[in-house]
Amino acid sequence: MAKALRIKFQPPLAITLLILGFFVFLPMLSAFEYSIRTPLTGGYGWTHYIWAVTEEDFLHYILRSMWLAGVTVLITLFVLVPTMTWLHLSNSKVRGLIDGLSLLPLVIPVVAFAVGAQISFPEFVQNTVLELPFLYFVLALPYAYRSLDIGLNSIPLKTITEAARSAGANWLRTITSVIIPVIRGSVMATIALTFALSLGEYTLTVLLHWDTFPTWVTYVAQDNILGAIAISMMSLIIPFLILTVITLFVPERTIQGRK
Amino acid sequence: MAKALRIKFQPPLAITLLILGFFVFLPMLSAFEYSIRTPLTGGYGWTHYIWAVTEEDFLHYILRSMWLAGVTVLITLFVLVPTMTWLHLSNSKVRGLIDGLSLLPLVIPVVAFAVGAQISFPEFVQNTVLELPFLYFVLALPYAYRSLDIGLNSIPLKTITEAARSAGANWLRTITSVIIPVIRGSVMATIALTFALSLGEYTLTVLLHWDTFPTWVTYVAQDNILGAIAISMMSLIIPFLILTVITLFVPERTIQGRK
Amino acid sequence: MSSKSLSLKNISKRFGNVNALDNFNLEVGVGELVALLGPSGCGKTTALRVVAGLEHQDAGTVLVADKNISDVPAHKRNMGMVFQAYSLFPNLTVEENVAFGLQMRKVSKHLRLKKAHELLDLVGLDSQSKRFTHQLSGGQQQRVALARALAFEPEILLLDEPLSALDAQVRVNLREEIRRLQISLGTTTLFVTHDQEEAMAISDRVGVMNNGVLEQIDTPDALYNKPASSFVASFVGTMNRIPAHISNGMVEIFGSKVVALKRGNESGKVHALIRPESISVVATTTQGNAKVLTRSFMGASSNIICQTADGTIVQSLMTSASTGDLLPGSSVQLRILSSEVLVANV
Amino acid sequence: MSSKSLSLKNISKRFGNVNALDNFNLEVGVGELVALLGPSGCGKTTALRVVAGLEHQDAGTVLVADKNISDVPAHKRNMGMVFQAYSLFPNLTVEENVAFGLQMRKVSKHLRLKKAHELLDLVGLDSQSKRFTHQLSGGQQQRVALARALAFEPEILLLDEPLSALDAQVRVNLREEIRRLQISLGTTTLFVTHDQEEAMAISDRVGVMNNGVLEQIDTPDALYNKPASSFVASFVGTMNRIPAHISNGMVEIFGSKVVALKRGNESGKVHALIRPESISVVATTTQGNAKVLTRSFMGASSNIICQTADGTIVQSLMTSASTGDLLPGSSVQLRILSSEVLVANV
Repeated sequence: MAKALRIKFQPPLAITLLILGFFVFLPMLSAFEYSIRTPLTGGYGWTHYIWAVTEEDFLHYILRSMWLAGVTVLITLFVLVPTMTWLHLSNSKVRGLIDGLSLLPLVIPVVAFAVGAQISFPEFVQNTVLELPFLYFVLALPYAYRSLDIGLNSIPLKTITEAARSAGANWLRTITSVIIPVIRGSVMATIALTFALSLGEYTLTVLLHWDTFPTWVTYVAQDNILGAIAISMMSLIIPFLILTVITLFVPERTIQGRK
Repeated sequence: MAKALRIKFQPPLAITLLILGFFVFLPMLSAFEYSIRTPLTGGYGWTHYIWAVTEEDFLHYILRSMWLAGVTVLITLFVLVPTMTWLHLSNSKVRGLIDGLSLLPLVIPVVAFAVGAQISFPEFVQNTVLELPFLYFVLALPYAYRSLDIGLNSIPLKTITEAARSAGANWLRTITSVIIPVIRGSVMATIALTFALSLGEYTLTVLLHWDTFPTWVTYVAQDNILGAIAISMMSLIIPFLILTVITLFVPERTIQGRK
Repeated sequence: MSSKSLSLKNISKRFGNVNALDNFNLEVGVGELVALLGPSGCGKTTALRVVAGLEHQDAGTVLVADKNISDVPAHKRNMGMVFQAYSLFPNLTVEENVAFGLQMRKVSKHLRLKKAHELLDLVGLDSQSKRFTHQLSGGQQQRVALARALAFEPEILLLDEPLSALDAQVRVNLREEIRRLQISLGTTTLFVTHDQEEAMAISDRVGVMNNGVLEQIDTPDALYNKPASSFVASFVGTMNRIPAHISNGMVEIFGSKVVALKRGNESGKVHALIRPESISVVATTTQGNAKVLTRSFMGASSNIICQTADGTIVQSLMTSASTGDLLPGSSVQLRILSSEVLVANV
Repeated sequence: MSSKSLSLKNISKRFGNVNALDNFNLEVGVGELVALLGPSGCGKTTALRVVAGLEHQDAGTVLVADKNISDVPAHKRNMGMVFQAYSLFPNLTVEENVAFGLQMRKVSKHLRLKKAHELLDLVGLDSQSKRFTHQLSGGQQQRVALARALAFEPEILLLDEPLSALDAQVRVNLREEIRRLQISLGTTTLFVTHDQEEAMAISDRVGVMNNGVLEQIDTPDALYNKPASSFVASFVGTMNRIPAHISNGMVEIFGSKVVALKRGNESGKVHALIRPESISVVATTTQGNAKVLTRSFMGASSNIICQTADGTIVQSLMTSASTGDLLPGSSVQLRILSSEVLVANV
């Protein structure tokens, strides 16, 4: 049944857009406007932005945060995709348990988590910055897990897996050539969520005495709040590009297509 | 087809539990163990816990954070449930857009967001602590939205709504007596996520110069790290109770029940 | 009972560029079961949804017992509706589902549960009343949906392909049950389906729809034996379309000349429309006029699919006893059993 | 073609406390189409999945052309499988889906697309080869699934209720098409279904299963006319079960005495098993022995459901021409048309 294509005025939609506008876009635009003010001349200018990009730490920290985020994404995919595929296929009783456990990082205060890590992790783990991606993976777990769960629930996973196997695909090829492409949207969302969270993580990083992009921005903000806003604005471009990617690869709805 | 009930040893499951164990439980337990040490006598004791509960600020701040979190939950449900029901029923083109917009708060740096809010919000909004629940709502939006989305996608919403209406239910009753009970699991998850996030929010609160439970804990931690851990541990009980509630009302899978 | 007559007058409804209903008219008498039959997209579901108030027509009026209800919202129309599937409320038990409509009408708990049990008894599910709906089979779920739709004594019962998600056997049983219940309660019923066998089996009258208009509405026998158009002839029951040539009002089929029943200005090359039961297949040792492709055993009768020398596929329905020697690949002689055939333009 | 024979020897498989297969044996000859038919939970799907290697039996061996393949993993078994529904890869086009098996076998792109088009042509979908699967109807999707299963020239074709999610009309057309294709390619085929009409219509032999064992395996005609047990008699085709009394090898039904065909030690009160086509219904002006409940028009024939004075529901199948005066509620005389009936214990 075709639906009218015209977008009519709809109260619930208007409310949502209004709330988003007031609480999201308005602050964003104000912050941007504020960051390009030049109080001396009374007009606008790119002073703070030029300062930020010429600051050599900018590139150093953003690159560092990006490769840490990249490693987190890889850990997340390598651990979660096969495990969750297995959990969904097995129909095992433990799935409910794991579903619940995956929410744990959401309710654990980061302070307790950081102190605990400092006490309990062996020296060689704490000596390398690679400790961070594993901890970021845990922090992102609730979101990454949910997002993959949506994807795996929205497809007839068992039938598709069995179809691939009976057509001659082994387990590795079934996962790489069939399952991942089929839940592409979910996988992209997982990548974006994990990457964005890792890129922006502040509290845990500071408590464990590491320096990344967000800690550097906070450090800059102490002396130069306008410079910090300019840096934040520019760093926004990166997750924004990722967001665009997600929106292009919109998650599949159920394949059956209910009426 | 029945499945064997025995839980066999399964490598993917073992890996997941191992990683969760090492990165979640080990830090948690260590932090707890650390907080009950009594360095003077060399044994264990509840000193810091007793200190925390006798501290009168403890109750003050935790109650304040809880009612703010409660208001955030109410705002979230009142805004999202009808809006998202409408979006799902209408099959409107804007749904994809709103899906994307709902992810925005995830990628906006909280610094920029806080500064922008300070600049752009009218005085009367900034003068009341009720500004926080609205901002928490925005921060929780990506998770609350996803969680309700799962619920609404997992049921034949259109048919159920039409069945309710043709049986004599008006829109209000359709939402309150049919839709919310049917996606109970999703609603509970949304409540838990929003509540936990609001209860733990630190950065935005500090930047807007409000005091809540997390800012107080951080303040305490400056002088008395063991006291702060003890407080965190106790505050954990609250979200943990909520988590138990979610797990009891496990989200419904698809009603059709694929084979 | 509170059953009423239903009439739709000059209903039109467009979705974007598609005319779902085009000046559509329909009358359903008190206690009558009328089916709307047609391919998907023919507008039959739209017609039903307009009656239910779930879609609003662009033009035209809906009358129940001569009262115009065009502007009454869905939840005040007092019509029981059964959906394709999965319309039960999964958070309620079977009896609570059935009592839902009465609860919305503020009937007391005692009375509505009493009524629910009465209806569950009618559909043979009283023993399941405390269960949740996901514990029931598809057929049982649709029985509960039927009980729910009837519990508040609706003026009209609307059935929107209620059987299409069910297995063949359950489908046949449930349709018989729906019909028995409908006859005994006397509820005026509008039944939408794309399955001609289903429509023919349980309806008083069947309306065949195509592109938003009613092509023909008549009793099942009349539709089958006197189709008003080539579309109806092909859509209702199985129909062979065999290329033939018409001359002097006669067509030659499988070597016999038979009278052509013309609908319009059919002439020259035409298709002869012949029911499978009007064609006999006999094995020959000599060169026949066709070859058997498959033989399907259907119990009392068997379905033989043959291919003639010119490639036409011909289907025949015969008693199983007479088809024992018709193996795939064997040479056969086709014959036409009727003395008149409908023809249609190629 | 590379078609092979299949045999299952003494297969057992338990799930928890349920014996899905209990010392199960089956032989399928080269090029034969055998259907496994039974109610849900009878073990038929488990048998098919054991053959596919998707389930591993607890005991017994699976032989393909006398080679033991019990321990070969699923992806190396070279069996084409068609699932109930939704098994196509939604990220691939139609031709890529069909070519998938060949891609896994490292066939060059050119050759595998050529083969894919060959098969799409056979199932009449070559024009759709560049589309994505969600753009196809349910019937088209199952045709693509069939093409995909046949593209790598499997030794055995396994069909797991491939038609059950389809509409009635499409189901009938597609089953005929599967049979025609299977005959022309000569592929050994195991077909699992719970729909007896489907099994009977296209199989060389049908195995009726119950509780993990094969109750009877035989041609459709033999199953229908000489059922080995009361279970088979009731499961295959429609069967009236009419209470009767047996004495001296005769039972009295509707006033006539007929010979009782006994299977075991039936005696005293029994059920007479009578096919609908063996019962005639005639309208009477005087007091008949039954009343008409519903009459379903089915085209050439009509189905009459009656209720006798003692409450037994009796179904009769007659030519539509002879049922014109059998309206619901009218008084009728039932008669049995056969001189022998099967009987079963009550």
